[in-house]
Amino acid sequence: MEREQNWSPVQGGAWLLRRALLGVATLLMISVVVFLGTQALPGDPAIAILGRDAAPDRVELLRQQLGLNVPVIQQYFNWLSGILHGDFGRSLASRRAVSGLLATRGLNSLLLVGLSAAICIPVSLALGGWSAMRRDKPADLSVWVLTTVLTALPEFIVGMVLVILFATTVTRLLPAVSMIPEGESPFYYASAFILPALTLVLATLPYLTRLFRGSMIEVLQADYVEMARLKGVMERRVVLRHAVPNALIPTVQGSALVLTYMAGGIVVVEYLFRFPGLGSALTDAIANRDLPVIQAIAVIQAALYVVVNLLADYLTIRLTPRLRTSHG
Amino acid sequence: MAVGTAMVALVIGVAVLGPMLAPHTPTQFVQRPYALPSAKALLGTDGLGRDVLSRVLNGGFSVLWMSLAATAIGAALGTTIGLVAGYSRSIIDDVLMWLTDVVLAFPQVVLVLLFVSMLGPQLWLIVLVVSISHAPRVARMVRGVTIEIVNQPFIEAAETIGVPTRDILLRELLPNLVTPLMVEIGLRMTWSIGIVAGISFLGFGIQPPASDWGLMISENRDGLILQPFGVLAPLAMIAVFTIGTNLLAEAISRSASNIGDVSPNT
Amino acid sequence: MNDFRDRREYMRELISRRRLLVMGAAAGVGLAVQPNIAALAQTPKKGGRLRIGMSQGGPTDTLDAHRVTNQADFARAFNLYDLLAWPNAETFELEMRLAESAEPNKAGDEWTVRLRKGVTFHNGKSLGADDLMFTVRRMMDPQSKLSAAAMIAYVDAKGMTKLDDRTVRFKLPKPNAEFLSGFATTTSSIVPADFDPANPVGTGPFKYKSFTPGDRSLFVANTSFWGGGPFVDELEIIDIADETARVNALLGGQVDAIASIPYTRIATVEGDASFKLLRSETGGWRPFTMRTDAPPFDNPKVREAMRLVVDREQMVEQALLGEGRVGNDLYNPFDPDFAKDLPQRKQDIERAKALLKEAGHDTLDIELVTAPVNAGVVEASQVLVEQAKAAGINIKLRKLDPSSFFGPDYLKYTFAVDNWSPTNSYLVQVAQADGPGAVYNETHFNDPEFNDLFSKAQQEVDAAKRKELIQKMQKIQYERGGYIIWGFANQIDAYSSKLAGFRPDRNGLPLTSFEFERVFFT
Amino acid sequence: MNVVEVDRLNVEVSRTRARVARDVCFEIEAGKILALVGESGSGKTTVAMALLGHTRRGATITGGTVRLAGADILSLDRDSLRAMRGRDVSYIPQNPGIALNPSQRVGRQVAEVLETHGIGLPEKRRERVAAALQDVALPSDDAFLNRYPHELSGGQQQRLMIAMAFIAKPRAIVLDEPTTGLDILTQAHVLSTIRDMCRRHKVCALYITHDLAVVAEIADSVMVMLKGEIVEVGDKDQVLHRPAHRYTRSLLAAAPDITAFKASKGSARAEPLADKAKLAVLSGKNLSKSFGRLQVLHGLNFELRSGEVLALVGQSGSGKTTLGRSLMGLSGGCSGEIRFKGDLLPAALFDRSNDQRRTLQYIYQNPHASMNPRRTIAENVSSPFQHFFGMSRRDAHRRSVDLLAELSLPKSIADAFPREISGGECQRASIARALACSPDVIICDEITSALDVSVQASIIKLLQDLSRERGLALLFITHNIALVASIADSVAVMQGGTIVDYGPTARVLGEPRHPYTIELIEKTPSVSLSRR
Repeated sequence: MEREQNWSPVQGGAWLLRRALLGVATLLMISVVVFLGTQALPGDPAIAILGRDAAPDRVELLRQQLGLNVPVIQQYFNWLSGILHGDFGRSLASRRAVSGLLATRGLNSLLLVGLSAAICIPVSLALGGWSAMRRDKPADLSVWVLTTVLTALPEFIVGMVLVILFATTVTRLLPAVSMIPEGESPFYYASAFILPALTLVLATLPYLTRLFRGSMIEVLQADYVEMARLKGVMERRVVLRHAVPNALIPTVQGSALVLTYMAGGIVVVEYLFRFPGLGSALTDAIANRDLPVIQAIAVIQAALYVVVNLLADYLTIRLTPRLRTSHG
Repeated sequence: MAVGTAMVALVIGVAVLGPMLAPHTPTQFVQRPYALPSAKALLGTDGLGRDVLSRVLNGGFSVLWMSLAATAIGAALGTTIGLVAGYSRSIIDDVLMWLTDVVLAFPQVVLVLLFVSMLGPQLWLIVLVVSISHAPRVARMVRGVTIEIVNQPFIEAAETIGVPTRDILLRELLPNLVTPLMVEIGLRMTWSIGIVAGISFLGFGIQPPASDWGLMISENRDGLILQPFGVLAPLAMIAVFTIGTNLLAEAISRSASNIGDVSPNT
Repeated sequence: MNDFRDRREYMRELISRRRLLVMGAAAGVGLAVQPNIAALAQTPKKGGRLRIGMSQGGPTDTLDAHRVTNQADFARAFNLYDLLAWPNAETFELEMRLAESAEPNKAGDEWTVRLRKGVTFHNGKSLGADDLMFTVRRMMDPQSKLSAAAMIAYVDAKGMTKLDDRTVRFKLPKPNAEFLSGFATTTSSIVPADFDPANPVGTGPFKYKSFTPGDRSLFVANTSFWGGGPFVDELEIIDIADETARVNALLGGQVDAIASIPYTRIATVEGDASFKLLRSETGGWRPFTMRTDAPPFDNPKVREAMRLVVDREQMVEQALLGEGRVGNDLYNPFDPDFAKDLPQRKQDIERAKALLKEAGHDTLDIELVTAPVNAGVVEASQVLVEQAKAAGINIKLRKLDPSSFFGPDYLKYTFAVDNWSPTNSYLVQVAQADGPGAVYNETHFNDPEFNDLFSKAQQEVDAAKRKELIQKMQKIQYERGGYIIWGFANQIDAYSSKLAGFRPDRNGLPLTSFEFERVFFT
Repeated sequence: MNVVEVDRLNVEVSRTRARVARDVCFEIEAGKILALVGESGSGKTTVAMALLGHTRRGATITGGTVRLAGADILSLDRDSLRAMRGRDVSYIPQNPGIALNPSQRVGRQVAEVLETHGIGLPEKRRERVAAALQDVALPSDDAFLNRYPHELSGGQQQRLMIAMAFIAKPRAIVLDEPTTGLDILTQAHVLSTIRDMCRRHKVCALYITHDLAVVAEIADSVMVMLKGEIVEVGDKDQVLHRPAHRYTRSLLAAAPDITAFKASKGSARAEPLADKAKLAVLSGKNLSKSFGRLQVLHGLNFELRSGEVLALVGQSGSGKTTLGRSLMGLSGGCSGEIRFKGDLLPAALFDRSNDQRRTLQYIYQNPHASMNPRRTIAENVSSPFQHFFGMSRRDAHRRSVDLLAELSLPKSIADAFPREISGGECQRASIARALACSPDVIICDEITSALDVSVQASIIKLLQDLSRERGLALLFITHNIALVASIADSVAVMQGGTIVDYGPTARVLGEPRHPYTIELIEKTPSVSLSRR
């Protein structure tokens, strides 16, 4: 995992608004990049749908239906306005509406990432905090060893090992393949989430654990923590009331990073478990050269990045009185 | 520090000298596929009956040069962007950071996958895309540290005597970035290895019959239970290298904080 | 990402299909065999949901009987619908299913098909001549450009006459000895006259309940199935294109049977009493293709040198993990007319070197285009690279993913791989692969003597004489053809030991050609 | 009666076993304030912390006893020690800005002391907090209690710490340089609050400081510490006016004193200003500057002649540093006329020629930060030689080594990195770097405020010599009016972006006219004044 981004505290509310506008600008830029990038690909979508030997008149008709006969800029705006109305076009492979195709998969992925984050963040905080408070002691060292080893293992290895341990060779407690029928509530298939989520958690845990450990160590050395101790405050309270709230602040940005990392991590993890989500949809779409699906997923992931970061900024401001109430 | 250096040196040694030490060529068929370790093949054979040991000894160079190249290019690019953005204190900073945001919005794996699927599994392309995906991350770190340093009076002192901008960037700022940059490069390096190996794993990287650690893991994963060394041996090399670079990066940042240098908050 | 497809099916979407083949007149083959459920070793038990982990499959999945393209599609179509005939799993000879009989006239240009009596569709309607005629028209509709049309291109949709409720007479533009072979394909299921793919009604052993492309389908038992069975109550076919995931799903008990287990996992499953392997020897072949009209392979000596470079035993051993049989550069080993007497070609590096020298090459640098179009193909390519080194031939691999491989450059590669499912007739195979006008003539083989023999064989009614001609053709292929057919791969599937009813199958399709009506829980 | 009794206290750094406190003994009576004086690194904070039974990470108490109201603190178990802290002995830190939890409201932080020790009924605590705040003259309304630390000024933060320290009515208080970093006026206020609170609540206090003038202001008795040892203890008057130890005497000699100008009154130092005929090296006319809508400089005028030292005195926020930076052309410069030897200087730095840049040099408050940490001292000093005089790297290096030697820096310093040398040495090196430019004017921005008293004195001496020997004009920016007396020829007092008082030092300090100047002088603590 990577390090915390540098956080430059600027005035709270106005700054947040500026970030939100920037986020929109970023999204627009991303949509341009995605659109032009996929435009640059060789091949004609109409021919891709109808096949190489399709009658020219039918190709022409489809080109008209797909809006391919207007200038590229016009196409871009049509596409963009489609997205804004929730219409991502039609899949070249399955000829279904992309939005419908990705709706349940998006929900599955969202649940997967949400579940992973819901496990990863508290566990990281507990491990990191525990480790920080026992700095340089055996407990700290063992956490260090664990996180270092986990960092060194690519997530596909972690996933493979989990499958062997829990789904096939050693025990058969959990499903090795995440089979969630489309249209059925993923909540009935909770077991299908466990191994993919665990893989994502193990992939991101080291980063967040270390981040929070570092943050806690820094805070535990802060003057106000020493001051609290010198006031006679109980150690438990020193940690929970004085250290943790301040140590959490960089962790918010770190968690955002973890979330956006998971958004990429699902590509490998979903592939590994055949989990019906956006990640496996992306690998499928790439194999099928299914442009509208690729475009849609790229835009959705970018949007997620923007939203998560915005949320993190908002939370950071909420958690940092200096940013929240700066008026002097 | 010593342990980290030793681990990294070991893996680089294997990658560079390995081909000379290998008992077989990496593509020679030694035994039946997935034979367990024996005198003929010390680590057993892979899914095609080739000697795992020889393939491991031969398979490091590609991972290493690709990761190194990607990291180096990414770090150079990112450092340039970060320095200019951090030092400019103007709209250039905003624009550059915004552009990095656009790149950051694509998860690294997705970015590489998109490009490779469009343009085919060219090694230079993978190196380039990985480095491009590193650049904004390095740039943000460099920018942050640069802003911290720029606010220190010694930069202003140089400005007041009229040192040209280029010299301020290269001679005043850059030396102070060395430590955090080393740490960052260490981290980026482990990322590069992960991505390069991952891309090979997904089948877009080094192509068979070449030996490559990532590819080996992918090729032999079906035989993991039959003949675990086909996966474990290359995995161990990657893991040792990753842990080694991590340890080195950590040692560097620790020594930096000991001497009161500007140190990134790892 | 090993989403390889049956190459022919894939090609149907990509390449213009003209007529497939027109056969000379021939007598009707013995076609009287019927599927025999009673031959089962065990008394079947009823009930349960059969869950199948299918290979291939993806967002392009369809239930349209005539648009199916991948194995998951085939599995669904074979169980919703039925065919006029299909090759017997063991004998590999055509066996009647919905057809009761198919008789040609003397000239072989008029065929009378009589449908089985008492077969009903899922909606209760009985199968009749109108349905057959509708099916043929639908398959051949020029508007929908179906791949199925090519397989029965020898049929004239306007030349059908309804003789009675169960009988249709086909007037063919040209004589054809193997009328039914075009109907014994994955894309020629018989549908009712009012067929609507959105509500897929057929005569198959299972009835439609639900379906999500790229994910799964759920069918229920058709209690009025004509052929005996099915025994299970429900059939769930789940797409798990990734082979590792598929095996894991079986091992983890998430599915009861899977199609195509990778060779590398065979040992894992074999060692476990909870699972069984279904090992079918097939005529499926995964050749290297050399373009006979482009250097360096335009010189037959170079082609022969290449064939001599291959150590076939080693290739079967290393690339297929021994799961196959050595090939002799000829296809259709199960054909009664197969040239068994030709000596088995063996590796002979010295001779290969000498041939290369004669052809003016001291060394040879060539590129082999490979793709994971089926299990063992990329592996075999790697083995070839290694084996060729000994003869001073330096092969560089260019690995593509299957969809790129079957892209616009397909059939243009100088040196490449391919994947062929077996056909049950040598001449049909020639017409597709290296005969005159063959659509997939990847080797660009165009030998006047061979072509001449081919047209003679097509017209030859006498089986013995035809055999002679065919063996001559095979000798030509053996001596100067463009294929390196180094082996035939086994089709290996795996299933839970709780299941019974599967049997080895020569058709090259997984899971006994998806014959799930025979399968039951023990 | 002694509330605090410390006997043969020894503290070591755990890793190196170096002693940071050696056999320290002292006692404090109820209601009395004992000042502990020493320079940085003398171990005074370590001793103070021991009163709370606390050591910083990496240090251990290896011997001695600390008694507080009879209880042996060092032998207490963790819980009793914790129960005692904040209730019987409390602590006021040097920098309240970082000692207050940034994410907790200030009211809660004060109330926490009561909650922790279970003092008073929960519903009465709010009242008690309010009373405590009133005690230190802070507002006690809800709005104030609900503020976060960053919303308070430095003085308010420190008074809040005082309120927090006194709220549990402790027997003893430890104050660690509580007024460092505060303005003189704020310092005066805080000092009087502390003095008043100690007397009123009969609390004994250990007051740690490096500033003898503050000692004179607040303490009853004084204890001087050097390298971990107490070198002198005694009654305030005795120690300040009849010091027994050499070190105490040197400290006293080095301490700047606002009354010192009287000694130099009528000397040559006051003369140049009268010499109107002499052309000003640097002059400013109607200088104004705004940051956005906020105007920080309001039409300032001044003149600086060669060899003159002009002191710019003011509290933080008075605009003195802004003026200095504007003269350098930094942050875009300012409006109005800046003339150098009669020629107009462009306002912004990048519009100035190399020669114009050379003649004006700036020295920063924090010597370490103004040196590139990645280059040796000689490299840092040599860059002007290379840049302005086109010297080769080798020549520049030789000249820097010479220059450093001229400023009486040891030879070894040339090849050392900034972090390896002391603040005083580093500040000398920055002076050397400025001198390397052969400037006519040097602007010194609070250049001694980060240094110990004795080092400060030596730097001041050096500047005086340079000014006299080289005819350098100095603009000496400081918040410490006491320092002005010993160095400046003339003084400009700044308040709110304007110069409110400007004239020869003797006149401004001796006969202050502006009420602000008068207040400033009155509130500045002084060792010699305490004699009266």
